[in-house]
Amino acid sequence: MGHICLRGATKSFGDTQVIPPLDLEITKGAFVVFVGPSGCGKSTLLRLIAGLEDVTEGVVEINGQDAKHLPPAKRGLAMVFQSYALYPHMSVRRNIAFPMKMARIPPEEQERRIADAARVLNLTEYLDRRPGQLSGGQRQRVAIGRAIVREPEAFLFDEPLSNLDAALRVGMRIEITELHKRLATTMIYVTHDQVEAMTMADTIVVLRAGVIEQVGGPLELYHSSRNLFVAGFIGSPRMNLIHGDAADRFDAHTIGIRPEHIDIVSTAGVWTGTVGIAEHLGSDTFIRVAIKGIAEPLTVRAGGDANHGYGDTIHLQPRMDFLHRFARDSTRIP
Amino acid sequence: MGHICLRGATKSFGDTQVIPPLDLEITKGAFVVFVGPSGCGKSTLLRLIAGLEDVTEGVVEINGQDAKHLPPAKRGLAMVFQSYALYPHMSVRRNIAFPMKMARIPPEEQERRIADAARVLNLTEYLDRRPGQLSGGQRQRVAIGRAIVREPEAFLFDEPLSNLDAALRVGMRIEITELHKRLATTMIYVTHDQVEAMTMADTIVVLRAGVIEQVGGPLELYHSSRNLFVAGFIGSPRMNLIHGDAADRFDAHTIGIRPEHIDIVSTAGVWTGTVGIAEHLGSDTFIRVAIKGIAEPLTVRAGGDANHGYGDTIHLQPRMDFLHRFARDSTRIP
Amino acid sequence: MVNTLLLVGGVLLITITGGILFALLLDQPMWGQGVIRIMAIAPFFVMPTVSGRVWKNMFMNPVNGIFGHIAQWLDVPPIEFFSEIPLLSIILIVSWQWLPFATLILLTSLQSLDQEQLEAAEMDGAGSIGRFAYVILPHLARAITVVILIQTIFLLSIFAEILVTTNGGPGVATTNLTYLVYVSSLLQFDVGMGSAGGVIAIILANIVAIFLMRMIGKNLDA
Amino acid sequence: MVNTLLLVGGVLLITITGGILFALLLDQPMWGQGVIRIMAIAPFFVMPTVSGRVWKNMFMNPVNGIFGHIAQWLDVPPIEFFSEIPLLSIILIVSWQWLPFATLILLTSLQSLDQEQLEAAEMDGAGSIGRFAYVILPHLARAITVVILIQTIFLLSIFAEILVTTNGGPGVATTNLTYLVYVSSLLQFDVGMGSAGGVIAIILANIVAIFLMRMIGKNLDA
Repeated sequence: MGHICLRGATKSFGDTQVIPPLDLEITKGAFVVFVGPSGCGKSTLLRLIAGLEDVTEGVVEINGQDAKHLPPAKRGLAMVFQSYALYPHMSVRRNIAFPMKMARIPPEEQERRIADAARVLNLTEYLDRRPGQLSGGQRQRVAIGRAIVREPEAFLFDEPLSNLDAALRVGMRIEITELHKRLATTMIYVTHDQVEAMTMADTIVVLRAGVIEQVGGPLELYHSSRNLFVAGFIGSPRMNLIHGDAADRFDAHTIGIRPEHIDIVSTAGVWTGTVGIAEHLGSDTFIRVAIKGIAEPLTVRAGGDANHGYGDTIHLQPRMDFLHRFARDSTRIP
Repeated sequence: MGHICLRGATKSFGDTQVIPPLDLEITKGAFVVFVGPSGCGKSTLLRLIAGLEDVTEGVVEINGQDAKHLPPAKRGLAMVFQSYALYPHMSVRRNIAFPMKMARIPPEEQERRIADAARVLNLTEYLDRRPGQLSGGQRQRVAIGRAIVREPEAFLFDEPLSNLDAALRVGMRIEITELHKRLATTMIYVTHDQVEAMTMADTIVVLRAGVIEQVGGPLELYHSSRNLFVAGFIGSPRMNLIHGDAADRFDAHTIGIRPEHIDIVSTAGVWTGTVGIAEHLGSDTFIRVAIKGIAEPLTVRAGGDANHGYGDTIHLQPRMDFLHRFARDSTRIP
Repeated sequence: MVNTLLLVGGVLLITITGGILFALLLDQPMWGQGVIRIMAIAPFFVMPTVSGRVWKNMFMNPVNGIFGHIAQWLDVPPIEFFSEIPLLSIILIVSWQWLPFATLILLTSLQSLDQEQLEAAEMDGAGSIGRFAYVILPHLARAITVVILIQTIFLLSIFAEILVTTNGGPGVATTNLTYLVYVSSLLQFDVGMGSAGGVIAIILANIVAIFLMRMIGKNLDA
Repeated sequence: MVNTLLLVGGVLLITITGGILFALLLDQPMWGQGVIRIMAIAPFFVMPTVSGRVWKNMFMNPVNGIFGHIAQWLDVPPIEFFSEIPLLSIILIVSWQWLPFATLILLTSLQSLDQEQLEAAEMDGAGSIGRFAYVILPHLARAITVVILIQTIFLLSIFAEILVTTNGGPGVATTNLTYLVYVSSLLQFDVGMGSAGGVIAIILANIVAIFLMRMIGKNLDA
């Protein structure tokens, strides 16, 4: 139930190979997030699993069965689209009922499931409205409701929060995570936002140009990024990446240190630099420090009460345990 | 130069008063951010200053002069619009030159200023392209370039970053801040994003329904929010707000405590609760803790290595110095 | 009046059904899409006079017309279209003229349909008929209304020409297109009745026009 | 041919200039906007026959027409429009018919103009003429091209009617609208020449149609 497996799956559009051969196993009940910059093939991968695109070569297995000749509706998967893809001329109730109507589920059972879904998603009072009369967050919930009532083997989410504003996004993120805890159904979630990936996933799959760069838990990716791409992609603000002499000192082509792993010390640390712009968030302060011999200014996270003036000289000490070293071919040096 | 002052300024559209009488003084060289939820009148306020809307009553003074009868072009202000508002049929060069052409500045001087602006904004190689051929970030820079060449008394920014993606936004934020440091010109910046407000502003003006809720520096707003609205709006994740018995104990109608000001302690603290969803960001972990007698679960910020299991019981201790107390009318109790 | 309703109704039925079919067909990705679309719209730009003549001589002429040849080949007596089934002939010709217009409007509407809705319906288990009935048709509803209104206005003005010229006399029932377009308009120079008929036609057309404008207005709001 | 070019050129000039003026006017917020817009579009739905008659009898009749009355009132000898300045009369009537179409297309285009661009130009110091020349006109360029192409096709089909019927004979130079619409179409039944003329007209119209479709295609891409 809800076990999905790709073996040597590839996808080409015409002559362009969007996804080179790719193996991936998604275990039952997992919350897997596909993350990567736009154009990395994450949505295509999701659509291969959904059956909205056919694999060019290789196999997609769902619960151990080759899904090659299964149409999307027979795969037992439910998808939540980025645009919500609600039917604008139907009421919320009829939108949610639509997949059940197609599956010829008896009306009483339909009613029961709609009532359940509406209660869970706080939609009960909106059931008779049209999607056009709802806010973005409510439409999102209707789309999730339409997915839930099918009682699928797995949920597929295609950047479901990207059309919501920042505050709502945090709320919906938690709602989806809680939904996963309650239903314990496999969920595959596509996003370009590494914060969503980190906060929601059991397992993150980082993609670039159709190739899996790393698969792992959020903290695994954060602490031992396999290469420069993953290191730069995961974490906010971005990891400071330092090339040249400063890196040579650590026997590496490039070293990386996250803003939260640099301490400001009173006496001479590893680096000495000049304070640039400081971003005061209240909870933290992010200070940009220009250092001689390092091209880009480093970003340093200090406490919310940090009070270094523009142009001051400060000393920085990276925490050595959290220093990342990368070789010339951009892979991690263990 | 660049000193802007509103006295009893109001704005009505038909019978609806969008901005009740409002006083505000913006000193020369300041970076002032108007922030508030959508529909709070922040853009209208900016347009009143720009002269794109006329004040219904009251006075807008620029450099001590009543600007009532000054058309927008004569106010010496330059505006950067949310949609960039570039002229699509003109090349980047002609876009930037347009205000100077209108002001009949000699061509050599135009060339010089265009070259300067293009160098500062990294646009030199794009000068002969059309806006349609540029990325979002580049268009944003062209819009800023068009504002810079006018050498205005003050810059007005109307949510300039809201059409950019998350990663670009952080970069442009810093570029604008650095521009302000270099030019030392008054800047007025409108946004709905409190992170932008906190990181960029010298002075933040928090608006709700056309009314100024609080004016102050970022840390002033963060540490001593004047009322519940400001407290909830500033800071991310949101401040935990607690009503009822738990608040009564502190002689307040509502107490507020930010996620970063709650410590997890090993022995009984002020509150005891059950761990809910934990969001692992690597740098930090945000844990939702359900507590008996408190309606909403509290959000607690723990270290990146926090490892509390779902359903565990933990003890919480708020830092008393950072506890916010609010009266029944939602104002701060000092 | 009955003739007019039959004419308008028949043409609407044919153009909308045909228009949806063609629009669906043209919406498929295919080779030489642009050329085919131009060919589909071309008849709309062929002038009524010319088209009447072409139909009369090339297709429906019992001796030399294509249908005549087909009938001969099938050994069936050829049909004297304009004298035996005049109204149907007119309906066919007018439909042929308006079909591209309907197709174009419906095609534009079809292209504005969110593909994710179709995919969602596919995931939800709707077959191609289900997708057509539940997603495509409701989406086209507004475009169909626009087509109906615009066509009604123009078809009414055909009616108006009859009214202005032959004043709805007994000749209408057997009127064929040649007679209608080339002859009838100039045999009767009854200016008074003609003007009165013209005014009625203007009023009728404008009532429909008001509905049309409201529709467009709503469309712009949404 | 010269007449045709004069006709097409004159009508285009009048409709586009007038269309831009009306579109700018109608784009202003005002009371009863909807009603005024409907009235502006109404003439487009008035049938050519009717409009020819209305113009002939109501406006341009030297004795009873409105222009005749105005001339009388001004004590100027009334102009025999259709016999003295036939081409100009036709241009005026056709322009009057097409003006609403041009207005509507240009108005739609105008409404899609980003208001912030206008405001930016205002902040940049452009007066109303500057804003029109540098922002509005370039924005309308595409819509103007579409109007020109569509009108050319339809105006050419007026030309085609002349060609099909009078075969471009010596009568064209002095043709007036009544003659053109009511009489000329049936005096000469030269089927061969008529068909040849019709084919040429179709080809001409379709060449323009191809440009039009390309334009629309580009428009959809952008």
